[in-house]
Amino acid sequence: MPRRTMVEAIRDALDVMMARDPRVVVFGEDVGYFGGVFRCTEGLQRKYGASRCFDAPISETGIIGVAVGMGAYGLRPVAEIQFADYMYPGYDQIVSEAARLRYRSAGEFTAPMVVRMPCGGGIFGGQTHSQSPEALFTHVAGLKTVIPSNPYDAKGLLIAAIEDDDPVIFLEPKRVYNGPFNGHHDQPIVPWARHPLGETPDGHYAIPLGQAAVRREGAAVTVLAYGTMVHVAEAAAEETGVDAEIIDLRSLVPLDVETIVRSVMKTGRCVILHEATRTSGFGAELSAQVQERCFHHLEAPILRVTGWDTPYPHAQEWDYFPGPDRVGRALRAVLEE
Amino acid sequence: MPRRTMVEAIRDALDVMMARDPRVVVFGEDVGYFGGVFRCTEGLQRKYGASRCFDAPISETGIIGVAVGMGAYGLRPVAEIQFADYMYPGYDQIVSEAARLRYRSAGEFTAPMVVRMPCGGGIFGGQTHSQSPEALFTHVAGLKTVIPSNPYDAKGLLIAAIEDDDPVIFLEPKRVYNGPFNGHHDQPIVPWARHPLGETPDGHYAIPLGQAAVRREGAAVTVLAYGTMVHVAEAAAEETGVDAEIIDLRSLVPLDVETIVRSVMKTGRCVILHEATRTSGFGAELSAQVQERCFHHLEAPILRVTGWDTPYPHAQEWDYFPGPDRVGRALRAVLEE
Amino acid sequence: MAERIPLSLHVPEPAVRPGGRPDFQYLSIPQAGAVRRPPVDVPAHEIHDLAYSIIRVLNREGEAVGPWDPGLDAEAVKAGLRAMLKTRAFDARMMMAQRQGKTSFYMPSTGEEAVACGFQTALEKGDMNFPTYRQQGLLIAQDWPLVDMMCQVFSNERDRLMGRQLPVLYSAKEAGFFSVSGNLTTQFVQAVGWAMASAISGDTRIAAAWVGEGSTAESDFHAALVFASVYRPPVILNVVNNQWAISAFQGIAGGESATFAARAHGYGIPSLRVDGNDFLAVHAASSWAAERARRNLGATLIEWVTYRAGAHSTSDDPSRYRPKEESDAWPLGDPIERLKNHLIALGAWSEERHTQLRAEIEDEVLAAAREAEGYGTLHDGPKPSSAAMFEGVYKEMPRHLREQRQELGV
Amino acid sequence: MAERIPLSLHVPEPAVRPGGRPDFQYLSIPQAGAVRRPPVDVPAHEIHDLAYSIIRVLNREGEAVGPWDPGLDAEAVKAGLRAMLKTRAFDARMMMAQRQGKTSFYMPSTGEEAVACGFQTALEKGDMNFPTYRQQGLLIAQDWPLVDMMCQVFSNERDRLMGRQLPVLYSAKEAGFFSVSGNLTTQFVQAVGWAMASAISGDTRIAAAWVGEGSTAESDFHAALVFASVYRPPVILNVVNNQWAISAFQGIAGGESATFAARAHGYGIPSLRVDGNDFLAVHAASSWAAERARRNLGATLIEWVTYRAGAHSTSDDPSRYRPKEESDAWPLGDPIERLKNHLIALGAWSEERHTQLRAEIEDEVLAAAREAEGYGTLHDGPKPSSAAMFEGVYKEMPRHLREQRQELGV
Ligand SMILES: Cc1ncc(C[n+]2csc(CCOP(=O)(O)OP(=O)(O)O)c2C)c(N)n1
Ligand SMILES: Cc1ncc(C[n+]2csc(CCOP(=O)(O)OP(=O)(O)O)c2C)c(N)n1
Ligand SMILES: [Mg+2]
Ligand SMILES: [Mg+2]
Repeated sequence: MPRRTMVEAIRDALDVMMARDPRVVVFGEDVGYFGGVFRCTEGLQRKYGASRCFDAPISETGIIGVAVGMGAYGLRPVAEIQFADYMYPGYDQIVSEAARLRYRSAGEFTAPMVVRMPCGGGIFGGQTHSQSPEALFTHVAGLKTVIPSNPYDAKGLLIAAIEDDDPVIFLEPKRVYNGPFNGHHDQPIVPWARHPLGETPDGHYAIPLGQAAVRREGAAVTVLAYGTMVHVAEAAAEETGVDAEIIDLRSLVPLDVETIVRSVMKTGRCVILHEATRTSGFGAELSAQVQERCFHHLEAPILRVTGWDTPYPHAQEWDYFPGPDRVGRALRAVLEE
Repeated sequence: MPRRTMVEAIRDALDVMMARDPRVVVFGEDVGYFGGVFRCTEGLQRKYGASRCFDAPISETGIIGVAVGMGAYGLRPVAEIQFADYMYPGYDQIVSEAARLRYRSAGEFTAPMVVRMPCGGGIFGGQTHSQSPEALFTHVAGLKTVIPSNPYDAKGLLIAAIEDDDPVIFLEPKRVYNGPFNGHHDQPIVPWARHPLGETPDGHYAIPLGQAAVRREGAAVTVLAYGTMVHVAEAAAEETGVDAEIIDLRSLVPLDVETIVRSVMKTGRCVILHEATRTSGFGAELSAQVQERCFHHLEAPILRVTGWDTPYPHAQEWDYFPGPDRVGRALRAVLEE
Repeated sequence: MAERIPLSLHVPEPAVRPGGRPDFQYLSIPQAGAVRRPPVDVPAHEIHDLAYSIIRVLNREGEAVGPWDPGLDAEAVKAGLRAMLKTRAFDARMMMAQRQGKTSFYMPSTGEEAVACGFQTALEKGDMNFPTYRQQGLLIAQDWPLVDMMCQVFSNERDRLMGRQLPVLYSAKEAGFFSVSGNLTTQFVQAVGWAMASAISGDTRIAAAWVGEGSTAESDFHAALVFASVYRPPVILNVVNNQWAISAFQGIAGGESATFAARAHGYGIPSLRVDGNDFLAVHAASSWAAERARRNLGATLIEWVTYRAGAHSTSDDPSRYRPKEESDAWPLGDPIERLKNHLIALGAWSEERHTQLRAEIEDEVLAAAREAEGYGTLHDGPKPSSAAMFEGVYKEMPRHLREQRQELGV
Repeated sequence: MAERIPLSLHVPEPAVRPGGRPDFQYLSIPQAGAVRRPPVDVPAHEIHDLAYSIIRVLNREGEAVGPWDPGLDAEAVKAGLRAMLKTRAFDARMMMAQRQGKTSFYMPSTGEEAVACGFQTALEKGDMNFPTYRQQGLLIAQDWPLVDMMCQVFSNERDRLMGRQLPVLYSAKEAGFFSVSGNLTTQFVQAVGWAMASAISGDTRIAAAWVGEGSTAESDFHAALVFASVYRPPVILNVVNNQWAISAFQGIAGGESATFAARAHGYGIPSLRVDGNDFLAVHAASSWAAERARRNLGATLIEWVTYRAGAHSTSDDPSRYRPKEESDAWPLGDPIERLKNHLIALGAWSEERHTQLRAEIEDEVLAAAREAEGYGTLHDGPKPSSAAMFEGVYKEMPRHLREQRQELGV
């Protein structure tokens, strides 16, 4: 089966969908001729023409706003926000418009659209190229929020997102674009070409939104993770020898509560990981739900290992990033209870 | 002691601070000559002149953006966003700028400013005059988020917010502007003039940010609430006869963890209330922290009573609003565990 | 270094406040017929002057004059008159209904009826308006059922929006009327996106964006102009300058310094400034812009100069911030009166027929209101279901909403 | 209904792409000295033509000509030349340092040095710039210590920003240099706010806002113009049109349809369009705008026409989207060469002295780099403390951050 990096997998998903469905249009800053600063749209303008893949002015509100209009018309816009850190000027159009259009018009108008945005840290990008704003989307009724951790999922989830009739926020953990970074920044990363999840079938396949994947079975503790943190969790489990069950959520809304609950019922312990700032991060919601649903099965407090409640610093990248050591400590801590 | 409505208390706080500190300037949509759509700034332009209290163009990003510049200059801007539902176009300036200016400039530049915004439901305002976006602020490092539930606190907290050297989001639950609405929409509300917390001393007083208030002592269950929901909690406790300890958080960041933990250690049970949508609401953070800090004292799952994960509807206002019946059911439910 | 004079802040103030004498000197009004009519393919920079004048057709005698006279026949004029009268009567009835507690909120378009009613005549089936809350005239001019609109205002069981939306935030796809948002100006750039989609699809349909002059200050106004300037999609960008944005006069949006029509120039977009109380001018300018759009010549911005004669909404009391007499002193007059006089001047109308038409329309509106009230009002009678609150957040209801619906027990 | 022709989307494309021959025909360049110089209190609408021309002082012979000739003496010109040379040398050294792994990222201003270096000469102590990442010249022109800037670029132990910020996002309050944001255009409206604060306070200081032409599409550009139009604060609104925004040519920001200087017209703000590679023109236009601001006449927008000769940043490879030769073909030339020729024409300079000055400056920059590297580079040597990561989020560290610091154990 062909091996792809996550960038290639995303590009392939766009290619497949543009070929299948003339309603799919792709645009954003630098995405046209140049193919995007992360090269995710390379070649698409040449293949499908400038009116289906084009550069947008540097206006995130404009990009999302016109996507809403296009969706209402009947197209399937896929907009790229160059970094998730830059989505804020478009946040009103996401929250007040895309998310509520179906509801407020009782289904007369809808906003089937995908907003792709590279997110997360680990690239020395400083406070404006490292953010993980997923919780700002999960709080908003009407949005779906998806975040793949590998090329196979990236392609299948992106195709599902484009086919979805609701607006989908599609977060791309850029640190794993080229390989499954596990937080050991001093070690070379394995490229996706040598990782089983780099295998991505050609053509069309979709991974339904709302289904988590169990990346590693275990009996001692459930680890809830997504994006880059899935790989960090795997490293931490391996290095500590803790018999952790690692769940890659893949979709935050809708959330695969069944898989989570089944696992925590089994392990009685839960550690939640994310890169975003802790306070009001998505980990809080996961923690709240796990204790609501599994209270009588819990044998230790649910722990969160997250980014600190500071802006993402530049020089202190590895003090900020919740790497395998911090995760490992948490795994041990919940077992000691 | 003089009695004031919450509107009057807020106006008085602004008046006191404008008189004491020439750096305080007040502006926003309709706040100048007219005195604000909720009348919170009435008379201030006449008293302090148009260059200290003025109308702003309808641009929330402009309002927050110029406030950041004014703060950096050395003024103490107090900006009004007409409804919290309309803050989204200014969200980038809040999150990316006001919240991070001190940090990123290592203290060379700061954004001492207050952004006031009426929030919450209960007024048949539909989806764009009823929102409670507090969690979108609490997730952001560098912001303080405050929400009073009564005139006394509103004045004292607003003065503290204006004196604070960091940016403060000051949420005003508009449903209690004129009286302590407890969710019984079919009953007349007591005006603040007949409520002890309508008593607001003249002149200057400040309530430190980060201190919760225990509104009702109790031994059976801890209720965490803020804004309008404090009054709903009181009604529910009274009507169910549950011996609830009701904590009015007043400030969400910084959070008075001590008071919360002390109470839950005592009661072993906790119910969390807010009007905002449930998923990733501030209740999730409270729930996560309570279980992290009080795990071994908890005798029942922590419950959340919140707005539903839908846009705020118009006709179904009272199905949406988490009123005393729903709160009462939760109080009973945690006791039955 | 030279001694410096202290700086000071300019804070715009309207010419008068309550108690003062209405003063519209800031508005310079050319004679009807005085402004030239360029061909629709004129380059933007050749018509900059049109952003600083006012296109007018109806003169004081009620005659249609000058190059913008669309030459409408009496039947078309009558249809316009009827639409405006109906809009006014509808507004009056709904204002009253709100005062009677039948709904929570209402927003009239009184004094501005010619803008929406006239504009709609330039559109075709399939075109899409992205309106604000003050373009009910677009629906009424198409004879959209009043009962349907009223059921939305009353949030009753027949409300097609299932009680979810604030009154007046209609949605009527079939009528080319996009779901109105409570957030200002978001629709302006969405209209540009819709028009881009039409162009991408090789379609022939055009879009119309709407915004109030106060709301031009919002970000999405700029985004719309930037995208319209870059991609030249088939869209008409309407700015309704009714002089007021709640309590703020147009100077607070920058109207002291330049016209809103002139905003287009920096983007290379042609613009017109038009007497919005002159039904014929509205029809003519709209048709000009629509023709540009249909011929793939791109966007046109139109500033409609009008006056918000009523309150901003039922929550507003304009006498607190402007003289009560201002409305009567508005120099462009009342759009209904002016069109009536034109029809009389054409010899096709009389005061008697006018009175009769008004009565007919009032009856029609009253009957519609009675019918709509029969389906319930906000606090009385049949209601949209509670379960409807959980539906339509997504196409399919996800688990967490099913659980929440169960929790509510509906 | 007439048969309709299918619509189509216009997607702007630059005249050439890699492999093609550079083509700047879209830029019409007047003779140096050809544009009039109005008094500073001219009303905005009387100088609309200045937004469509280009103010230039230096002619092909290196002479300063026309009404905008600021008549700078040789010493002032030399200071400007030195500042530009130093900026260029600084950029070259930091680009190299990044390639050597001493930092993560760098952004040069090569080819645009005259804009920032020339502009700074119009400011006074206490005035405040709100720059982008490409105005390092504002600091260097003030002889701000290169070591200090480099320590920021290296995120080392002497980095005044404690390692928190991406390289080049300097902050230097003392030098009137506002903390640079990684989020585009936010500073543009903040500058307006700062200027409003100065006016509210009866101060005499003025602000300068900076933005790239690509970033004018952002919301805060509009917000800045609206607020500047309404309150008339003392601010200069600089748009640096270096033709490119990463891979997007200026047409993607609307530059095909009108000039960026013209954007000001719709807001009633006077604007100038200026040869940004002509140090004398930069000085003259900046001084004109600063004078307006200081005399409480309000804002001025200036479009600086220049060219981004280098890569967008160390992450960029411009040969993928534009011809390599484009930079040399840029019709407004190189700002350093042009000012050097002027100084030679003045009889105050020679090629030899120039070569010598360059060598001196390169030594100075190299010495600074050595010193800065001694304080550490991103991955090597002394670093800002880990604890610094938790400080300064708030004025006082709240409990939850104290707990988190303990959790990290620092
Ligand atoms: C984003 C946003 N900010 C503020 C408001 C509150 N608001 C509603 S209408 C209005 C005034 C709009 O004035 P204008 O654009 O002139 O339209 P008009 O009401 O005159 O038709 C304001 C400030 C809002 N609805 N949305
Ligand atoms: C809000 C936001 N969106 C996108 C970016 C990514 N970005 C950084 S620089 C840049 C191009 C800016 O071009 P221009 O304004 O012309 O300035 P120049 O780089 O040419 O000086 C982009 C898109 C950003 N930093 N912030
Ligand atoms: Mg208006
Ligand atoms: Mg540029």
